[in-house]
Amino acid sequence: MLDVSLRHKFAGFTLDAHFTAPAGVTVLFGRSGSGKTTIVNAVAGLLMPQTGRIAAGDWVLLDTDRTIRLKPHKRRIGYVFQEARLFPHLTVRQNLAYGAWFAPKSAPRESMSRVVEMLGIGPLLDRRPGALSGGERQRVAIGRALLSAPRLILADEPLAALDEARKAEILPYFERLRDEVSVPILYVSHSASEVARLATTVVALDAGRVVAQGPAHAVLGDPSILPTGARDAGAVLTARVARHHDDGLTELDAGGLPLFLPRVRAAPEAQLRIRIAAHDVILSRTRPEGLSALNILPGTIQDIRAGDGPGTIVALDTAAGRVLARITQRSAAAMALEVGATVFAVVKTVSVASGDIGGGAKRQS
Amino acid sequence: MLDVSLRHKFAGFTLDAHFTAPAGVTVLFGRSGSGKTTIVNAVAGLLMPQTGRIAAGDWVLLDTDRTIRLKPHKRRIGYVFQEARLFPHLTVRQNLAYGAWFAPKSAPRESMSRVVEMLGIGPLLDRRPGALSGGERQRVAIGRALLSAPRLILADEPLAALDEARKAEILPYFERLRDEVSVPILYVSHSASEVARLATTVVALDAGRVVAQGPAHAVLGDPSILPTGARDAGAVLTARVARHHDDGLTELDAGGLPLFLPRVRAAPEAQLRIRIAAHDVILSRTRPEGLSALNILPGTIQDIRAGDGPGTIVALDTAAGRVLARITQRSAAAMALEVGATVFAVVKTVSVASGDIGGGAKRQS
Amino acid sequence: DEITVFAAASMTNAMSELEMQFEAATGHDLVVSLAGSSALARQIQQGAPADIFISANPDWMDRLEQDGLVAADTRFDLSNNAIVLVAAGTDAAAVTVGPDMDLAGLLGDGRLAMALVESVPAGIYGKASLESLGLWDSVAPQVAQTDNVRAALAFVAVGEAPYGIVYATDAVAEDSVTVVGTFPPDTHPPIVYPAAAMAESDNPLNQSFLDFLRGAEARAAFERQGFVVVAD
Amino acid sequence: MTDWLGPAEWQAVALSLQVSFWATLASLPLGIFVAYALARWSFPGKQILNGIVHLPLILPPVVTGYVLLLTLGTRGPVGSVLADWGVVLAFRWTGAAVAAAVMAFPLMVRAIRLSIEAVDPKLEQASATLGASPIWVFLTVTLPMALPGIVAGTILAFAKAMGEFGATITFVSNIPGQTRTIPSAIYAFLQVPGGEDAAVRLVIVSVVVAMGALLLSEMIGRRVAARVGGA
Amino acid sequence: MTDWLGPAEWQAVALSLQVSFWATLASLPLGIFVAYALARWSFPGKQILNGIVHLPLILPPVVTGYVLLLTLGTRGPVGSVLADWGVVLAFRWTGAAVAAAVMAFPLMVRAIRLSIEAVDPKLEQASATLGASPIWVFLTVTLPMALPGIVAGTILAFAKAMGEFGATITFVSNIPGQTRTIPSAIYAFLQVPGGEDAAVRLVIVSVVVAMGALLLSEMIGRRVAARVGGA
Ligand SMILES: Nc1ncnc2c1ncn2[C@@H]1O[C@H](COP(=O)(O)OP(=O)(O)OP(=O)(O)O)[C@@H](O)[C@H]1O
Ligand SMILES: Nc1ncnc2c1ncn2[C@@H]1O[C@H](COP(=O)(O)OP(=O)(O)OP(=O)(O)O)[C@@H](O)[C@H]1O
Ligand code: MOO
Ligand SMILES: [Mg+2]
Ligand SMILES: [Mg+2]
Repeated sequence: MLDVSLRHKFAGFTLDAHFTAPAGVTVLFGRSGSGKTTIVNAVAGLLMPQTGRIAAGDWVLLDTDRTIRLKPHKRRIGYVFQEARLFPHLTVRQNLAYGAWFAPKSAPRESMSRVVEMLGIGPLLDRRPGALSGGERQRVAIGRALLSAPRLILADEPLAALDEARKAEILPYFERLRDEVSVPILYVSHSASEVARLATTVVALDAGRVVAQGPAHAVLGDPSILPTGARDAGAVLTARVARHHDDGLTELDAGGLPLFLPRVRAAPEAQLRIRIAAHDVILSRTRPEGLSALNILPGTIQDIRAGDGPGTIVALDTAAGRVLARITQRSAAAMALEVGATVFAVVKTVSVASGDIGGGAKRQS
Repeated sequence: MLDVSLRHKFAGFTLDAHFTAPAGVTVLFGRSGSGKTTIVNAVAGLLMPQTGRIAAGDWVLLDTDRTIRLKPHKRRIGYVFQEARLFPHLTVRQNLAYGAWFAPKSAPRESMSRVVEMLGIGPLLDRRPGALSGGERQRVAIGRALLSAPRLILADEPLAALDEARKAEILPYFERLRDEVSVPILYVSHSASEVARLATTVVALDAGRVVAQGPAHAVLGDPSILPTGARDAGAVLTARVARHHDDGLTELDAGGLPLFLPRVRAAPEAQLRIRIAAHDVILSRTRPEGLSALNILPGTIQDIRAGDGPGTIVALDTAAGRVLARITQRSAAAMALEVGATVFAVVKTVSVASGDIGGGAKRQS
Repeated sequence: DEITVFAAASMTNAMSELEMQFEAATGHDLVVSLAGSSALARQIQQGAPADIFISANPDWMDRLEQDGLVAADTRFDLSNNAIVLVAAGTDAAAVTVGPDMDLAGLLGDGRLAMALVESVPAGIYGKASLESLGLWDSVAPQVAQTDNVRAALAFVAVGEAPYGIVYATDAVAEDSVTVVGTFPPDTHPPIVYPAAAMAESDNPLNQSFLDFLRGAEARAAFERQGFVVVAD
Repeated sequence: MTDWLGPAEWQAVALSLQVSFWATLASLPLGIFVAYALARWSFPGKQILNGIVHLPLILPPVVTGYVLLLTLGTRGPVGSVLADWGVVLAFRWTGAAVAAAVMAFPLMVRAIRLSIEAVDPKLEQASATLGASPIWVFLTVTLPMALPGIVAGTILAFAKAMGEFGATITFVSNIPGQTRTIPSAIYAFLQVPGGEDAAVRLVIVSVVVAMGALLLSEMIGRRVAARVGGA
Repeated sequence: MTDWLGPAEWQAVALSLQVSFWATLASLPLGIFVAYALARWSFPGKQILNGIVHLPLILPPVVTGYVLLLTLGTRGPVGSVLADWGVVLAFRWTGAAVAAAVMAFPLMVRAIRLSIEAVDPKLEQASATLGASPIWVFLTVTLPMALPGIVAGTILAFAKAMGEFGATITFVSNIPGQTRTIPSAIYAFLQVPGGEDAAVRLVIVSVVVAMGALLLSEMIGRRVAARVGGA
């Protein structure tokens, strides 16, 4: 439970942000220049805000009222910077080992070899950062932070420089950190799918102020408060792994409704969080037949909200939870949708992309 | 028409790439560390490859056989670096104006005010780069390159640090450059939607070698050669703007088939390129009724190719062109799909996200 | 045993001959520190471990005496020297040094190279001579002063200055200058190198070294270097 | 004030300022050029150039002065050529300035070179891609970014020039109003018993001047650094 | 070889190396400390410290030597205290080393300070977030990244120490085997007729030694820079 309350004025920008980051991953979400890096720097102790308080329980990192300002090196933070910041005079291996040096002997540690393998940086270990590509640098930076046995991880767009496949490989690691190591993570991202997958809590920022905060499904489910617009709206559901099928699909049980996903590496009975983007949902008045889509969720319309464009967000109450569909106003009219009506949400199995699957709090792997 | 042929050895990496970049945008696409930045640096003249030739017609930038090695400043290249590289001692305004200084007076120029407005950096003009956020820095870097009146633009993941909304604002500018200014653009990207939207040509790289090159629709349509995997497969179609409807939709004519999109800023009769991601397509054996999806394309199955996971890519021949659908093998079996069968592709209007719409070669705006 | 002598740097050659002779004759070690007389005197004031001081400048020896740093009854004037007028080149015409000498005319718009006329002994003596000959005022604006005699000699040797005033001992060894005249000894205070034992030194060798300095061997050595040894 | 220092001393102070100022200013372009060449180029004889630049630092100043006298004196190989062009250094303040410049040169070059080496070549590359020829890259990127070091090096050289004595007096003697700088005057005072007071007064003047220059350079350096910011 | 230089000259060469080596080595830690303080801290009196460090550069060396004589000499306020502890500098090679160190100190500090200022504070921040206390940040990031400048500054100081003369001879005189360094020996030779040849031989020795040191520093600097690469 990290309480953050900050006020800081730059020449042309004022940060005035207050939020609480519970256990798990708190994603700071907001447009370029909205103050995300500034907040993260304040938590790391690299920026001393004019006034503010940052504390996790009785571990007080900063309290300008009581003039407590913990030095950065006493904060035990693993910070993945927006721009790598590798040590140019050290090899990749030495960069990775750097933080472990300073960590208390008793601190729980990641194994170097595991992190190296996960990040795919084995062949780079003896090089120096000068001879790495942009993405390689960022992967090493992630490894360096993870290996410092931190009490808190700060990650400022750690995956922005990576390709989709690499992202898909590294994201689960952050999930594992969240679920197993229980290190709180403050994560800056522009990407709704990253947010949905990782976030326990989302803090949406705009021009230095918190415009929304809450559980991922609440914030992402409300397009009106999403600073990045309706394109990122979607629902986050919790489901239980029912069984794995031989054809590579995993069947989930979402409040009694079956949901099919490409094989998920999770044991039966595990709880998963999945994201269904609003723009991936098709609605039908009747139960559709002969479609390639495997997932059909019946539900009742709770809310219809027209957006600024030609779109409408329709919120359904299904047995699996609240599901959002982004459809055109034309279709809504043609289908005579109204609150209370029963409709079927058609979700393509594969549209529940793996990037949107996250392990729930109790997931075992 | 830029011919690039390069061979260069680093300690642990060999680049051996040959490709031709026709007019328009050529996207270098490939995983982290595959050699994209190395190629771009060679074109810019910052890396002198051991052997190679780079030429656009009789404008020879490099020819190691004839020992021609044009100096970087003679190449008139607008290079947006992977890491901004703004001049820290100059204000944002001075950074932007820097290249114009050196450009021949006769060179066609962008207007500063237009670029500033497009990039949303008006309020930053009198600041220095030290006081900018990561995304702000990258936007200024884009502006600086655009304003240098270049004969060739190199962009190394220019949008990676930007949020979706900002990306959506800046992408059209690159499109406009491609279409109106007819400056050839070599563009490095990890993002399939950026690729689909911008690319005239795609050059797919893996481990320093070109594994595929060709028009965007061909490369992106073939998941087997996509270095980033099937997740990025999709079809790129060309369509004509038919009319704009009052409810905010634009109707396209794609080979006689109507396609509805959220309002596109393009005059009727304009040619558009649109992307339909394979995972956004649902197949149906019968023409579906009562669905919220407005776009239904009848077609004949050309090809069914099982992927490595539980998925299958089904290629349809429709009047609009080749369309790809990524569905589960289970559905394919259940629906008894086979080559030659007639099926209906259901495409959600809004799933053709604006990020996937691109102006065709003759687009007017 | 060992005895430490602080000697004016212009004695360098003479001292190295004396060193060999003394060591050969007595089997003792002679340690010679060579620097400007002013530096040596100040060091002695600050407690330098000098047993004997040989100054090029009587003023500094006077100063040490006032400070009570000179052992009673050990000071004597060691050797003598002359100052000469040198001209650039090997075949310069001799001039008669006297009140009628047209030094300003000889110089033309050239410079007269001298050691610092207010503070370095050779310069002080040279200025005194010129003054007593009544020539000083006519040449003063053309004097180029240096921090030591050798530097003044160098100006003449390279032809930068047509004339210079230096010690006779310096002039003999320089091939590219000609001694064109010698200043009469009565035009300047006697050029002497006072030597004395230091009050704070209790080195038993002091007296024997001072005696050695006065001896025939030392005298011969000084004369070989061009000094004129002061008669007791 | 005028009582405190006699007119001769004031003359020495003014001359020292003049000599140091011109010594520094005139050697700055060459200093920057040499520093750049040593920092960024590789060419045959680079180490020799580097060595020559450093010689005045290594040699006792008297030796340097003597070498200057032999080469730049009116009869010297270089000096005679200069004399034909009407440039006479011997016994002139200009010669004092040359001596001071030569002695201060290694310090200036070292400082400038280090700060040029610290300029990120990636920024120079960016400048080149934007169309700047090497000379423009240098003028618009390298030079302004190395400015703190250039200022530091210049002031250091100025301070050194203010203190230079051995080479100056050996090369151009000690002529009031022409070549009697503060250090020469101090030296003269220190040679005679009782000259300490006058020497101390001149020491104070030169300390005050040099400290002022240092403070100025710190201020300029800080302002430049602030402009460049944490980027 | 032994014929070429007499035993007394060899003694001077050996002594100069010894004096310069220890002068440089012993002042290095303090030099790094002061350079760091000037580069990264702000504290009252910073400009005064900066000024004091630069004094030996500004003052004629004779004055510096005289000040050393007055303070560190056996009768001086500091020297007498040191003498009580059994540390005698006056007229010993240790004193020569102190004089050389004091004269070389500003050069060392300047070079080190510039290279410390060139270390990107963002890397130091990264180090701190990884748990390194300020001293470890310094040891593991600042110091190694500033290494080229530290090497440069050290060699510069060594070269200066090899050439130092005025302060040395004024402070600790010119005693063979104790304080007669190469420059002092050269001085003595230059004071008398016929000493030029021996002086030239010693000049050659000191040039060779200092050039060797410079070359070494260039090589080390280049190797370090290559290691750090274009990052
Ligand atoms: N100077 C160098 N020495 C050795 N290897 C190098 C050097 N520069 C780059 N490489 C290697 O060359 C490969 C290609 O690098 P490049 O920067 O072109 O990759 P990239 O495709 O741009 O990757 P990214 O998307 O991560 O930026 C990488 O494996 C990198 O480690
Ligand atoms: N030192 C500074 N002086 C003045 N303004 C600053 C300074 N540092 C940051 N800013 C401004 O503060 C705002 C927030 O910056 P911050 O780096 O926190 O943004 P961000 O949300 O991380 O953006 P991005 O996604 O682009 O990295 C920006 O508008 C930026 O220009
Ligand atoms: O060294 Mo002296 O004191 O000029 O003869
Ligand atoms: Mg940021
Ligand atoms: Mg790259």
